[in-house]
Amino acid sequence: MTNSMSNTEFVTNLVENQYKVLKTEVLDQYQIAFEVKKEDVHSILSLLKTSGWIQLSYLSAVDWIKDNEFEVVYIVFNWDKAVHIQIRTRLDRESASINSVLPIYPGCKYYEREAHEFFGIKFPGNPDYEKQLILENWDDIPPLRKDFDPRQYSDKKFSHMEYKNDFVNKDGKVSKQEAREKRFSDADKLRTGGKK
Amino acid sequence: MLSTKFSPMSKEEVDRKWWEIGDFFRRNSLWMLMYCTGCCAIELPPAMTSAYDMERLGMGPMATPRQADVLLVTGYLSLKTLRRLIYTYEQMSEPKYVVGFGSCTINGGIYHDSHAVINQLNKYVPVDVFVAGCMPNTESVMNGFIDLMDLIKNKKANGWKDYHERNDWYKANQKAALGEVKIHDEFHE
Amino acid sequence: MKEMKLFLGPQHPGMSGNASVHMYVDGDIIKRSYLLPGMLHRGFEKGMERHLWVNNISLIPRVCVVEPDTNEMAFAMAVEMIAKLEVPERAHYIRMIILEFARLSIHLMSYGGLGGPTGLYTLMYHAHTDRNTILNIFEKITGHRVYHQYIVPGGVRKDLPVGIEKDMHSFLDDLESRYEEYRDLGINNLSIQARIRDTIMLPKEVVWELGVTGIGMRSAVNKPYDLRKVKPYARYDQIEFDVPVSDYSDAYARVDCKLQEVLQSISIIRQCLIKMPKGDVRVPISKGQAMRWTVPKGYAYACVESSRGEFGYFMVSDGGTHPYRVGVRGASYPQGLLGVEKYLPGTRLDDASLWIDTMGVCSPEIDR
Amino acid sequence: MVDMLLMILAGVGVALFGFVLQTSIAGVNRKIVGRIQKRYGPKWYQEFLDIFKLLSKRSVTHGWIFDFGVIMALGGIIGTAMFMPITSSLMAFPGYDNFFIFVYLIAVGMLGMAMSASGSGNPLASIGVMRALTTMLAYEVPFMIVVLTIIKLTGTSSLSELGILQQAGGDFNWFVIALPLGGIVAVISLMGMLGKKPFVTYIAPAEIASGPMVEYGGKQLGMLFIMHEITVFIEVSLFVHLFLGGAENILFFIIKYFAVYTALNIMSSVYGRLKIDQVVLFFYKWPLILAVTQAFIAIYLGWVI
Repeated sequence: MTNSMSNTEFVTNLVENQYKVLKTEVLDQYQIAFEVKKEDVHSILSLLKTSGWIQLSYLSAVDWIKDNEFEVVYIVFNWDKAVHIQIRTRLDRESASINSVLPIYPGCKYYEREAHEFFGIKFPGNPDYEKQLILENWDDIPPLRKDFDPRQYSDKKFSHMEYKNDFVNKDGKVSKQEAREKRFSDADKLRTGGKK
Repeated sequence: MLSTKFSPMSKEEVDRKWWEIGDFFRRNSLWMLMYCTGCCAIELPPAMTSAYDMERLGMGPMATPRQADVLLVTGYLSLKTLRRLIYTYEQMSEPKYVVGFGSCTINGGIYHDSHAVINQLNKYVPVDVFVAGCMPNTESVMNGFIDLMDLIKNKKANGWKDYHERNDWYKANQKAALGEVKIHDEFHE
Repeated sequence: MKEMKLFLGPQHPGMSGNASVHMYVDGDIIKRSYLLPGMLHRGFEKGMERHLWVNNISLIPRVCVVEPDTNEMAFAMAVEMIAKLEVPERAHYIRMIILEFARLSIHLMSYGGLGGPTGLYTLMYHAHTDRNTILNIFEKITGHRVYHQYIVPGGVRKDLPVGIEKDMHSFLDDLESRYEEYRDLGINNLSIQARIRDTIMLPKEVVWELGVTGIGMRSAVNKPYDLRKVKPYARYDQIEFDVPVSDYSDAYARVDCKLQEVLQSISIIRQCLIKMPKGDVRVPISKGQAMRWTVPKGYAYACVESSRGEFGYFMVSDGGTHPYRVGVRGASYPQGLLGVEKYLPGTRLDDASLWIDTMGVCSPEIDR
Repeated sequence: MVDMLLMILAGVGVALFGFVLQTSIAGVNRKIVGRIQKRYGPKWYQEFLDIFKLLSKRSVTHGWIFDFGVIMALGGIIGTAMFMPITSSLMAFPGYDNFFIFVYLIAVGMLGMAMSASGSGNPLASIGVMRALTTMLAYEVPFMIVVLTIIKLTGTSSLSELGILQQAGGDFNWFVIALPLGGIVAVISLMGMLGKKPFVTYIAPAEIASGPMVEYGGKQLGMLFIMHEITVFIEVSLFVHLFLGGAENILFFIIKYFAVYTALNIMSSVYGRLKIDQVVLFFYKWPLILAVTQAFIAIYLGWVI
């Protein structure tokens, strides 16, 4: 246990001594997160790669629509010093673009392509990042953005099954379902303070 | 007492008799095309292997669409798959049947509000039998096949005829959902 | 001769799952190849943002069809990490039993799947017969055959039924007694060895470049890089087991490691059944309605060792009733997409489906 | 003239007999293999159902070569089967049951199939045909050497005479025992001929989606199935007549036929499929060496058991 604690300390020292870190979070003994500036991402990642974090586990993005920002997340892993490191950086939502990490981690090729497809973040340096990978003939905004509503899109494009109302309300009482829905909407109103 | 006198049958009657004989063979030898469009395909191996042994009923897997009789649509269909599914369906030689597995082919199931998954399969290709469930367990899969055999016996499995008669309707639905049915080759063009 | 374009999939007997390998072949040799994913895209990550935390439990097993339990485990671990839930001791052991049974089931399935590309259907039938027994055990424990929704944040859904240990022991004894028979039928069979020896290599130098994990990596680098050892979750640190490794990463080495892992899993389940304490199996996740359960703000990346490698969930919560963002790291993402593109060229047409099978490429987790 | 007609009729009868026999035995074999695979297996007449079902379906065409090739294949094979003796005395064309007739005529059927498959325009079909022809080249050479050894030893190439010669020597005086190395080669080659694993590279469903048959469906596939059954009948009968001492009566023929086919099927059910280059290398290595050794031993040293 002491050994792995020193692992996270080792990482913290390694990164914080050389770069300005906006925020450090130690999630548990096997995981640590750094929030850094966009300019530092590549040099931190190459530093980590030379210190043994040779595997890029995951690369994706989060859409913080209220801050009008995208957050790009790189997760790297070292098999000898078992620590997952999250490197997070924020990009402007309107002109989201960050240089590809392809020269450092060749495995990022398809992760970046997917991030472009689902968020619209540009990755200059990755040769094929603009091609579609998962979707085909997509005709709307990138689907994982928060302002995209899949229900609306689905209603527009695909017909839904229509069920017939083949029952009658005999004694004229309010049906249980309607009552329940009313109760739910009342509860929602209470919870959100009448908004939406 | 049956009359032994020869009475010529009309052409329709002869056709009907031949069709009935054909139906007997068709329902006892259903070759499936397993297109693993979704997760329900995982319950097919138990149905094929020793637990339920589908081959008792004369069913077996086939390699290509041309050789097969039954198209098994095993689960949800994303738009990308639907394009390929229509190609596959149209390649099969008639009479052909379609079995839709899982709730996803009936009304979208758990993915009813997804941006990538269609909701109703029978708008795009005619479906003869639906097997409900998420996922349907092996007993219901086998039951679905037996239902299909009954339908063939009662001449009710007419999806492929419907596809001829209402081809415009199906094509219009396909176009509305897909935009374009043709598949463009991503790595070639 | 001119290059010819061939497709392996999406509808193809050699392709396990709904994906397509586009191959440009010259004679029998593959010159270039690409994987076309996306046929199974359901918008999972979007769908999870639209479901409540509790509702997501029923959605996540469907990410990877063949091995749903690792999904549940990774999801539960990520939520527990953010919400700081303490899982009861007994639940840890039950989780390990479920996970190891899932590993047995998928290893049997993929070992039987070796019979598909090589034409040895007898192996396939035998392996699926045993897998069906595992599914029956699952049905007894969880009520479902394939999607169990059993491992939930805070523990497991309910305790093991009474007397299930007997079923488990009888199955494990049966499988262990026929282990040698499986080897003789499969990888000791000369005609199978001719297909999988010295072919479809994943060179040692490039494993890190791809990011391949799991058996594909361990069979190349000869080190026990298993998340269960390196970064123990549940109670894997209190169980004794070996991690089979190899330094010659041909298809044979991969299948061999897979079979040895079957023995290890059997031993892990037996140890769990002995060491399992009595007690609760779940902590209540919320006071009051579970539907209104909110998870505090935070980020987490939780990963478990699936049969194909590191399977991870990246999760962001903004303190609401829904997850803010869930990202899924499919375990076979690297070997499926990059591996097919870089290391399949040069092999023969016959090897393509063996790559898909021995590397364990699982298309639903690539597409999501 | 009437004689000729009757003989042709008898020949068609032989082909029909072969079809019915082989199809039933194939059905029984599917059950046997099913038991090996821990399942119940289909009905014994399932193969008939399959074939008639295919004939009852509608089919698409890919040009006239595609259709003509199928008919040529079926006609060629029926033509070949007409010459096949059932027992050593029962045959449609007495005196025309020379071994080389079968070698030549069977090529017509194979050629028709190759032509038709290439005519479908599917690249997988062309690969399948190429593989089938390569495999044929591989297994024919050792098999021919063994058969030529027998012909050299006995001085006749007529199947019925070969059968009578073996029966004359007493019980179990069969060439498969008299020439043990040659017998092994013949069994291996027969596996290649029948398209049994591990040599079935050309119908590999997981690689090239059933190869030559990839574009066939409905009636054409049904005809190819009939053709396949009759081809198997010809090849197994050749083996029975050449190596297993022919047959005194029709019952012996059926028993020997069943034994050979079932044994091969059981063997092949525990093998995987080799790659095409491995198949060719294999046949040019061990069976060829064994066949040449056998020829040398039998002809120059005169050691025949």
